[in-house]
Amino acid sequence: MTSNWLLPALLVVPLLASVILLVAGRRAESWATWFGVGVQSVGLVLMLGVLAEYKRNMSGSMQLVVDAEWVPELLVHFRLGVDGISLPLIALTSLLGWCAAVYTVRRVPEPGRARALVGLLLLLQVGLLGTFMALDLILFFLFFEVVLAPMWFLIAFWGSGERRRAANTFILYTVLGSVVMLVGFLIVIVKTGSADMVALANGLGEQMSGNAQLAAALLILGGLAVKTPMWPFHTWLPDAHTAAPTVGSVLLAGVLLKMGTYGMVRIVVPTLPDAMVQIAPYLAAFAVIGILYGALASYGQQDLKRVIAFSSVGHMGFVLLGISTLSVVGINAALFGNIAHGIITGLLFFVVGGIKQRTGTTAFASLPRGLYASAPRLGFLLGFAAVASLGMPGLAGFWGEFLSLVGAYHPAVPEHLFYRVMLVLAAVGMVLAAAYFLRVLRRVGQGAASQATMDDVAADEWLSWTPLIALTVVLGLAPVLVFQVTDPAVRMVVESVAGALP
Amino acid sequence: MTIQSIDLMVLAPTIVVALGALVALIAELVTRRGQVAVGVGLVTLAFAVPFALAASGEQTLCGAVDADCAYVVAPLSVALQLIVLVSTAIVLLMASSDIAARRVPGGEFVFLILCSVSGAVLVPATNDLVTLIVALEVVSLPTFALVALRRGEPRAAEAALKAFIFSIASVAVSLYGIALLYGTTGAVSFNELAASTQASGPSPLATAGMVMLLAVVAFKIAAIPFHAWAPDTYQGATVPVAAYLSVVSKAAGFSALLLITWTFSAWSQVWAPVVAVLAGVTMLGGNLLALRQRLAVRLLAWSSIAQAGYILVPLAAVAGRLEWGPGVTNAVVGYLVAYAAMNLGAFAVVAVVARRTGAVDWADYRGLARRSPGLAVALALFLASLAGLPPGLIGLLVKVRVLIVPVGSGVWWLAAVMAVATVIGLAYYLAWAAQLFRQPDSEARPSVAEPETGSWTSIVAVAICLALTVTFSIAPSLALGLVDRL
Amino acid sequence: MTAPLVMVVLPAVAAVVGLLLGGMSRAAAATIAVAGPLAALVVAALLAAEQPWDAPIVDAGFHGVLQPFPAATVVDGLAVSVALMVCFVATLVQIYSIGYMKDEPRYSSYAAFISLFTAAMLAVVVAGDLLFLVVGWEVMGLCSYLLIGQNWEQHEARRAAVKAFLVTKVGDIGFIVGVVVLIGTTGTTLIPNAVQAASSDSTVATVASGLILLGVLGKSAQFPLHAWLPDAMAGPSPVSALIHAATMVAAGVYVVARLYPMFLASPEVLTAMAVIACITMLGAAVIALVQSDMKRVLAWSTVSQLAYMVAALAVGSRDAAVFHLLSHAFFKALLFLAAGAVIHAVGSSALRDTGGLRQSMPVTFMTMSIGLLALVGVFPLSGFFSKESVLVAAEHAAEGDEVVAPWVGWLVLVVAVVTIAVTAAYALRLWMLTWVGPRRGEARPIHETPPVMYVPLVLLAVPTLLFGFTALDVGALPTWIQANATQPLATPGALTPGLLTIALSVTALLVGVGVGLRGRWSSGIGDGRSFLARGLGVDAAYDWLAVRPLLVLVRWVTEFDSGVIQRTVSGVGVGTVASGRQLQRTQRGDVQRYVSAALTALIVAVVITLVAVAT
Amino acid sequence: MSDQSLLSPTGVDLVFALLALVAVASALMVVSTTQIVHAALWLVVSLGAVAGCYLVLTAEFVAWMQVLIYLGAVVVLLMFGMMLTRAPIGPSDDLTGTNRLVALFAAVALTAVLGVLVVDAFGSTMIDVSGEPSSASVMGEALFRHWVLPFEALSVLLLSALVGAIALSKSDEEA
Amino acid sequence: MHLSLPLLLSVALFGIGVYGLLVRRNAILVLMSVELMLNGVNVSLVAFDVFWAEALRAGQSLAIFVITIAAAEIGLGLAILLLLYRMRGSIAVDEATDLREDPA
Repeated sequence: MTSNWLLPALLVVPLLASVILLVAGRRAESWATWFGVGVQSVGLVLMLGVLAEYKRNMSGSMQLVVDAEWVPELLVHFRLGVDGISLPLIALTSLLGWCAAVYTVRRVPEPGRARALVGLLLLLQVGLLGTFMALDLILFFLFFEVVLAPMWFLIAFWGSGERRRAANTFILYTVLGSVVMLVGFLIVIVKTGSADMVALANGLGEQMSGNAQLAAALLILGGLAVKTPMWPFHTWLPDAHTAAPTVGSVLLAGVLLKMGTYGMVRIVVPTLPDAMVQIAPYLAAFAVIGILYGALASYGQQDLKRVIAFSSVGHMGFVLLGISTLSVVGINAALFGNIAHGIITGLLFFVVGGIKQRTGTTAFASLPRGLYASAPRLGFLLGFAAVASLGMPGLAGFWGEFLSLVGAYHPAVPEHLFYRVMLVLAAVGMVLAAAYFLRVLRRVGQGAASQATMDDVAADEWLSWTPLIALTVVLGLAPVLVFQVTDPAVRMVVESVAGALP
Repeated sequence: MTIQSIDLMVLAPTIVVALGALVALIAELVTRRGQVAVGVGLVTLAFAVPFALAASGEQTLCGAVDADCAYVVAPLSVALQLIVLVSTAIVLLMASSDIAARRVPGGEFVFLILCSVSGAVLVPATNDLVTLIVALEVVSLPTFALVALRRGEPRAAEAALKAFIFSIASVAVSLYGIALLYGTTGAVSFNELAASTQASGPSPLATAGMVMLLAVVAFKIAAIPFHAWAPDTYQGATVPVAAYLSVVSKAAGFSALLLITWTFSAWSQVWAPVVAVLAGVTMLGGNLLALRQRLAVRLLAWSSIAQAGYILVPLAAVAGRLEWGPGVTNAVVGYLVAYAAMNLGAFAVVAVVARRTGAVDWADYRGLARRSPGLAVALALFLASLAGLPPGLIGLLVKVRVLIVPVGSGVWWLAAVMAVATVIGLAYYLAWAAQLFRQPDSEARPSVAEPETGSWTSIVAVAICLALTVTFSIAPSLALGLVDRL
Repeated sequence: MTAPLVMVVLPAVAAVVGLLLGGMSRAAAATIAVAGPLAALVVAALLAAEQPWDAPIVDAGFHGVLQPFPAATVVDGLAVSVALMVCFVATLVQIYSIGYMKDEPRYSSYAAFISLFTAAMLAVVVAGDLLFLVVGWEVMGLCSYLLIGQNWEQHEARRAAVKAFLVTKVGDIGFIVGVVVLIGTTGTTLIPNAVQAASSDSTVATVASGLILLGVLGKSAQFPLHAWLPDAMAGPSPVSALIHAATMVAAGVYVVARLYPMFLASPEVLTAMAVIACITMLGAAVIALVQSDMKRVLAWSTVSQLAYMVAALAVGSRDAAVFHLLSHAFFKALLFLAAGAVIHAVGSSALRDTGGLRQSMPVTFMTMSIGLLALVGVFPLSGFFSKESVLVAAEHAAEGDEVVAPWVGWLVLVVAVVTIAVTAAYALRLWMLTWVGPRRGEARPIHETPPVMYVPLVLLAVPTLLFGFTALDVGALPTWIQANATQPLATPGALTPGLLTIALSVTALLVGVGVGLRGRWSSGIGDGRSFLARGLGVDAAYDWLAVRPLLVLVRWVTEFDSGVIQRTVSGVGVGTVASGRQLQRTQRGDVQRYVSAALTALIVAVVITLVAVAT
Repeated sequence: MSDQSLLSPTGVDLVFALLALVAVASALMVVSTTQIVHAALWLVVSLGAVAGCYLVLTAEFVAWMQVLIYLGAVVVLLMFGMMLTRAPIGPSDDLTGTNRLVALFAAVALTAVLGVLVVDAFGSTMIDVSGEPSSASVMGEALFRHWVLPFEALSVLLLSALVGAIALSKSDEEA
Repeated sequence: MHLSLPLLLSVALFGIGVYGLLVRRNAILVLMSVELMLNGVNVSLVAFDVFWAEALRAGQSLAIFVITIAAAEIGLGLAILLLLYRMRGSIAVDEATDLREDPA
């Protein structure tokens, strides 16, 4: 095929751009942000190219595959491809990257240094896109790690509050997770002699013995669980969010967390189905604990960003619940939940960032009341995003959660009764989610305005947020836009599990 | 009395280096210019490289007939020789500035370092315990003089003394080990020893000898608990010498370890657990102690202790279901290659910075990205590589390569320790990297010295390391597959 | 796009436009606001005129859960009749609001939310797909939150809005899980198919309808999830009229009606419904008797009247329930709007501030009187007929003609009749305190409301007066309601009053009026703090059973998170650094100690290796 | 060689044991005396006794090397070192550091472990010391026939030690 | 003669050397102790050489090398400790602790 250059180009363009910024020196400070927008726009165009070349009717199989031997000593191939599971995430990444770039043009967080900021964002983009494209375990791991340093810099240098501590916790915790994951990968590679994710998914992985599968699956899941983050491995997230600059939070919540759940669907479920069937109920239990815990903890937080961070724990709990069902509906729901959470929480963090920029704080104790009055449009967007996040039907947040429940009613694993209990508890979690978001709105949005007026949403903010707002509504009304892409691929994944079921 | 017939071409790298040492010493005496000695040294090393590469397949000093010959080159030894030669060249470039500034006497410096290198080139090709231990001494002894050769640093003598005492103690222990092994097997040549070990299991006395033999290796690679000299000595020595100790001297140590473990591979139940514990303790301890270091060189010292722990891991994994073989050696050599590039790079940057500003403390690196963006970016890359974090891809990949060995052989605890150690390590590398990019202190101390003549050679050293690290990151096979390519 | 969908989309578009163009002129906003529901009304009318319809289900062709937007719709008598009512009331509410919210700065968002609300309700009404139903159901909950909290500067409004949302959400746990069960067991999301499949299996029917009933209790404000509704009076009066008469509370009843075959397959659930309805019916009426606020009287009255509908459903008569739903929608909307007019004029909704307004507000007086008469059930107003139909249904059940046990029928019958007496009493009390007697409260000139407000009252009074007669034509309304139904239910004719029930209700009514006339109501107004006035302590129960335990949980979790999980993680970090510091103490600079340590370790290694190799 | 018990000493054994006793006793004095100069003298005694042992063991060449290099060079060097560092002539109390217990433990443990192992392995092994002593010519042949490489390497070592020592001793004067 | 006799001598010398190495404060005494250790090694080497009596004479050859190494080490060692003496005015090994960890 002639369009195979698209995926490498998606990686190379931001990489080259960040190198250009690196060597450009101080004179780049003035044009760096615009350069960033340009590069991200090119990325978006390339992404559209991928979407155009992508054959929806073949969503179950890898497309636009690139394969070149890279490090034969480690069996590493530079192998990229896209299918129904990864395409939505790649698109989401490109989009959020663009939004962040646009947002950055006029809003470089303290202490400036736009060149470095944009360069890091572009590098981050490389890692994120690469993770979703990689079809080789080691390559996946490498891209997984590429993300860390830029995010660490973002938090440690452009963050606020206890940013260093938060950045260090973030990177050390997640690196611990990814090293654990790596050990799992190495078990798979050693036992099967292959790092090819497609071959592994198509039956090679199943040839491993039961114990090896279980060990590998536990390790890989453990590593991915930190990234997701799954309760009780979530501690790094609230701190990181609280400290991170707006674009950092947006990308962290919007895309970074998805690498964990994506890895589960992409690697663990199809490669290690026997183990996955054994682990699934425990995963479900952790997921539901996460849902309830995230909601309760959110309610108890005294900082807007921490509330949203804990809400992410809850939302990712729904995604995990969907995965743990190992059913077509459940995994589709999980993938949809990934996208929806990315869009909505991205938007939430943008809005909260806007609030922070205007008021200088996100702590309830010092936030002025009455945002609805002082900045009605900003207030509206906060309300909109919160409502979308609490799972309002008709907006994107609903489908992932609801269909996770549907999936949990008929899990592919035999523990039906257990899953139904989990289902009810998860539904309780949905109500709790409403409670803490209403608390936020009541505290921040409503009430007599203690500050007469505030700058309302500016044009550049509208520009960078509108795609997210629009997608929240569009995907809420037509979830099929995602499902038609994910479903065939999910069916392939579930098929590989089917053989492992008792 | 017939003198042993020898194939001098095979021995050429060692001879070239040893002769070069003399030439350098004389050249400095004649010209009274230290830089000339450096030039001679560089030329010597450049000459030695093609000689080293010329050896194809397995060759012995005595012609192919004598398997017990004292000197045998194989691709593995060539790879190790290359590491030594190239690394030394980079060290010389770094030292050139010191010599130009007359901080160290040029002729003696180059002479001593080349003497040491001639030993280091010899070590991987030795074929019996006698030659091995002598060669190791040739590596060590000049380095103590090098450490002490630092004018205007009152602690240099102390630094040298510590290394010296530690060294002779461990050499004595190893010699005793050799004596015991010789006494129990009647052999010193590796082939005979290997045959003897395959024929019978280890007797208690041989077991003791085996473990004691490892002492000198543990000292050379500064594995815990034979490490304690390293931080003190590195700190007291000039930066290039510290770099030499941490890379070339270590490479010699690992060469010896590879030979020993190969020879005694049938007795892996004796040495593998010891090496495994050594590896685990070294990784953890090195990283833990590095956590709170605030002096650049000292931090790098602890870091290189920890790195040595990683390099031990593949050999340690022979404790599990694994035979000694290319799967192990390639991992070790691959890591050594990458380690040489990134560690020398870090030292080179430290050397440049120390020379420009007199900075030794961490705090002095604050805002380096402002003052010298190139250096800062290079150091950040080296640190990332040492930490195993992209963009230091090669550092990450060699760690993966190393980690795969215990995973494959089922030594789980070692894999777990390595995982934890890597995370701890990340903390201090990152913390240092963060310093580089922070805003300079408002009350920044005035730079002590202006750029000096000759400091460009250190910059060249940085550039070479940077180029190597980047190249390896793009084409990791160059490092990981080095042995297979020779 | 099909007609039912258009009906949903039109007000939704009006809402979106209203929100997007938030800064437009008031007139434009009002135009858009009225245009939305009005257009929907036209569509509904056209649809009604088309009867008989082709297919009951307008299907998008997808039945799985991963479909495009699940927009299958039903077109049958039930849907179209309720839709007509909703559009009619919504249009009038929008018109009324133009006057009522004249000084409201956030009028355009207010009107947009009302439009969105209408759209959501219409979605529930025409939904032929469970997912579509869920969407409408939940969006309605959201809109009620937004509208109740319209005056979010006031603490009361904020509290009430959150309470309304959360209490109904609690019910929605059941609703959502019920829908999941329904989808999960039947494998389809199409309502008729799912209902048919579920009703053939009594276990599934019981589980699913029991769970969905929870949602219904929340939305329709039935015991014990009713407490949000009286508080919701913090919203503007037109909102009360819309939410608490025609739409949201009706949605619960409507959904049961929509899924009725499934409920019929589970007598247990019906019995539970009946008991709940009886408790709610009488309890709410009694509470209404002691309220000191005009709107709260009406709110409790709504709770009580909704219980009639639920009771009708419980005793097997969907048609009676729908009949009462429609007639109640008219007269209750009328009452709320009239109350709004009074508040508009008086400036307060407290009964202590009203009295003797008869002369100053003649139109409001007349229309509100008609509404109250209908509420009480005076012949020939619509309330009489619809309430009679409920009694008749209960009588049927008592005779053992329905799926529920006869005692259930008796229970409903007795309680309903008693409630009629109480209803008469509180209605009379409200009427007297508002219109008769001396004027209380601050002296200010009282004027009739402008036409834009009283015309809707008049328009609502018409169906209040006349709608009941549809029941006289034997079978007309039931036939209409059941037209095109996928599963025909009761025999036509059941909605006509019976002799026994007329006798009972008239007696009860007279008793009630008697009590009402003898009461010395004006003395006790204003304390409103008795146990009864506080709604029988349900709020306290919520507080003790749900809110406090939850807050305790929140505290536990928060403390656990910072005290255990976070501390563990940071403890590991601190411990690591500390152990590094401890290890530093081994490095004191004395080379002899260094070598000692190394050699000691070596000896230990030798010994251990010897032991290990030997064994 | 016939296996004989340790407790049935031969004449050679007795000679060797006497020499060994002298060597060990004077070695003990080396590490325990309070006078530095005495230590050097005791070292001479000890090394001389060891040289005697070599002779008993028929290692003639090694014995001569021992005498030449150790007694002739090393001890003299050490004496010079003492002079240059102004070592006190009389007894001094601070020659032994605070590390005594650990040192004692390490030394005793090492000696015990190795001693037990040695006796365990070779307790009843006899060696033949009646043969031709390995004279300079024998050793020279071995060295130059087979050990050329380490021999040459040693020359590098000696040279570097020499140059290093010179460089160190002049290093500060030039600075 | 008994092989164990020279071996025990070797062990004893080595052990005594270790003790001196670890305990002697004066650097010259430390060097002397090292000589004792190396002599211990050499006694073993020579004894084993006699025991095996192989053609290469590896044991005695190594013993000679060890003697040479010892000489070189002493030479350089003295140079270092003289330097130390010039710098610090003392050659007490346990006082040379300027380079150390500083646990704050």
